[in-house]
Amino acid sequence: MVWKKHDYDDIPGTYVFDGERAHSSYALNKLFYSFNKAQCRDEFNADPAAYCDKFGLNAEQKKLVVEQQFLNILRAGTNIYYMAKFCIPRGVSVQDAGAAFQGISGDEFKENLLKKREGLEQRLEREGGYWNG
Amino acid sequence: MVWKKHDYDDIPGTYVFDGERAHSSYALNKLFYSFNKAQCRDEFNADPAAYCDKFGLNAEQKKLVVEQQFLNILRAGTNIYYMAKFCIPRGVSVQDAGAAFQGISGDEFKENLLKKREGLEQRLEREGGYWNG
Amino acid sequence: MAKIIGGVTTSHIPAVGNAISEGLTQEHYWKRFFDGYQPVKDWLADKKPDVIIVVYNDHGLNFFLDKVPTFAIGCADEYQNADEGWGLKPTSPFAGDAEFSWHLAESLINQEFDMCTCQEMLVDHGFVNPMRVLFGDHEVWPVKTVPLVVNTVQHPLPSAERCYKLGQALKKAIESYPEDLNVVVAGTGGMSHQLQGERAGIIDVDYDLATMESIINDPSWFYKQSNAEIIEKAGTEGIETIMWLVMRGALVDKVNCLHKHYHAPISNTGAGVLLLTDGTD
Amino acid sequence: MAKIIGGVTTSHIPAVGNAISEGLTQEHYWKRFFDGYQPVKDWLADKKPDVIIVVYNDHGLNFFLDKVPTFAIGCADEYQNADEGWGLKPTSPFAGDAEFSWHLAESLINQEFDMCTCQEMLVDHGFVNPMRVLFGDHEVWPVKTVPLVVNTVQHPLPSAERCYKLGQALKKAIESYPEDLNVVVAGTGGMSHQLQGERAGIIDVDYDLATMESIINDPSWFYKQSNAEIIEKAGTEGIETIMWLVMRGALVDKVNCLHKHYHAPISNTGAGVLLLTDGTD
Ligand SMILES: [Fe+3]
Ligand SMILES: [Fe+3]
Repeated sequence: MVWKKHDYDDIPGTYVFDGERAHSSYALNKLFYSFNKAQCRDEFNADPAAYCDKFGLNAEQKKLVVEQQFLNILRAGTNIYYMAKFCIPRGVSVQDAGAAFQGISGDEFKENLLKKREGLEQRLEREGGYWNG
Repeated sequence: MVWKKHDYDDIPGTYVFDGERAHSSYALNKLFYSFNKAQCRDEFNADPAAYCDKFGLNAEQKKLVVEQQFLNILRAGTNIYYMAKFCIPRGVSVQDAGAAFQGISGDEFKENLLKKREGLEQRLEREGGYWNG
Repeated sequence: MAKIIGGVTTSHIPAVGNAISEGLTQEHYWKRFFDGYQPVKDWLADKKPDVIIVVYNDHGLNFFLDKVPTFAIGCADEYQNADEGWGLKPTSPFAGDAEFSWHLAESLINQEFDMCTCQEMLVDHGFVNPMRVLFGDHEVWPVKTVPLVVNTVQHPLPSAERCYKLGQALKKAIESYPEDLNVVVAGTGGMSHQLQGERAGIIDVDYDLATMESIINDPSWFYKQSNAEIIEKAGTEGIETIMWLVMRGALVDKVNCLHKHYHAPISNTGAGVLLLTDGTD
Repeated sequence: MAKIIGGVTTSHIPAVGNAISEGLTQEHYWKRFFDGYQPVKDWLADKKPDVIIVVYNDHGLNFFLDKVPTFAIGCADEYQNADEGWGLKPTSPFAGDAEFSWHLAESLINQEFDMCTCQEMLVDHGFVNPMRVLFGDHEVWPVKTVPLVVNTVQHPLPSAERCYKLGQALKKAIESYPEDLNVVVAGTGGMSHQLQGERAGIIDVDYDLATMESIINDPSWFYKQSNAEIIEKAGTEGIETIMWLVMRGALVDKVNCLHKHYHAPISNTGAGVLLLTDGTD
């Protein structure tokens, strides 16, 4: 029983969805994957706890899902693409989820993204060859 | 629209399950694959024609399945492993299906197989190094 | 014989599809991003390719974690889009070319690429949004398609260099098909972005522009990087950009860049558009 | 470090499982076939390997034709057997070693084998019958398992040589695992048989014995053949024997053959059993 270390383990604030994480969160991801189907979403909404049991979630995982603790669900190792099938229909965007890791709002998160494009047109002008509006 | 020719096309009496065959028999194989589940077997048995429609079989394919024309089902390009899920529970072994291609009985087919081992122990004795009973 | 008439790159993020569906493409936030596609749309409308091979990753629609192929190829006559869990209306289905797909699969497997063949395949936003942004919306799409799926979700992923080599093998596969088909290869996804962790919100314009220049003129700069190095720069989801290398590997060494467009941010990402040909046009 | 203590080959046909379940192993038809396994069973009982990697093909239980990976590897803590459509009672589940499997998957993908990773996987008779014939029946199996699935059903298949190279990469993967594990690799399937077509009923003793000698002493004789050449000799289902090359590639060049057993016919097939080690025992 040896989970291998990886180069990417040392990148701060970054969780790579590898075998170790996928292994621990398999039941959670499987539950979220089922939400591709409307009938599964309805079945979950009718009785979230029972639906968690059906997918074999442990007590801790079940609590996170029933209480919709989106950030902690991500911390439990789930994949963001699978989580999105749970949080987006509940009004929590992927950007909101990303923002939560930094303790800021979704709007602040979006502003930070916009800041990264400041001076983009001038920059591309200097680079040359770019279509530039 | 070009199905590629293959070296194996020239081997007589031999049908390799390649893209061309799999493409034409996809719906048939999918129906047989469903028989892994007991509830699907039951559903088929209750109304074979309706079950064929559910899997999108064309009229010809449907006729073959409803009439249990095992040999023609194989000739229609299905894979023997998928067909086995249909014919074995109906008392037709894979050996019977193989025999049907030659117009002989399953028992004759088995006898032919036994003939191929005649003198096996002596042969292995000559080769040397074999466990030999 | 089939031939590759060009390669394109494009983002495939969900927000692009939403913006099209909601008629927002000329709104301030989106206008520059979408306007930058017009020359590629015009080129495609002019060239009318027979087939587009769309290189993308599935985000949990057709593939779940029970079966994650490194490389998968659609081998069907038709591909359906479907609800990814957000209740969006699927697009009309996409025509495939099963014979061509099977030829590609066989050639790739013979060249020691261990493909997963898919005779039935749901295509998600990673495939659909490139089609919508490159061709506009259609009841009957004006081109046949081959979905080519690269795992960029469940690590270990193929290396950037393996993706480039897949492209090189794909070129041989395409060019050995006896029918006269004009083929475009689209590399989708990226560019820099990270959706989760305290480092969420990465957009690295420098790295993105360097990647675009590399894709045009010197793909080895990009493909010599390890996945950990790319993730460190481009983010955990920015790693998707390795799929551009499949497109690039399928082109000639020296390409002609007909169009180059970069915009950021689109949703969480840097977005790059390239139109590359073999330089004979 | 993990090390490979031996390689075995075995048939995996359904009839073998049926004979065990029905208590027929000492009946005339079966006795010689089963008795020939005893030295391998004794060796395994003595060596008590920690893990067995079972190389087999799925026959339509875990994989359908919508997704056929060339090479797939189980990455789970447990693998369930299930009804294949004949109503047979499944065996008790098999323990996996997810950490070891993920290490193998990563090493193989880094060595440019485009694996499909499977975190949930039903194992069919191709896996179960080798386990039963090598270890006997158990409520709790005495060894952990890694299912390694090779597509031998939906052509195009990997070449025999690609299978051998996979074995060579598997050896490196195993030997780079830091935990002290004793590993056995089992190549299953074959030998000559053809289930359908007017040529059904092939058993080619000459070819089978030549294949066994090749696997022991000169695998290149076998792996230099194209799949069409192997099918011509061994039959459409006899092509399964290419999976033995995965096992063989994982061993040293010069092996010690501790046991060699051939029997025919079993159901439709020639059946070969080998026990190979690295010659230091
Ligand atoms: Fe994406
Ligand atoms: Fe088999």
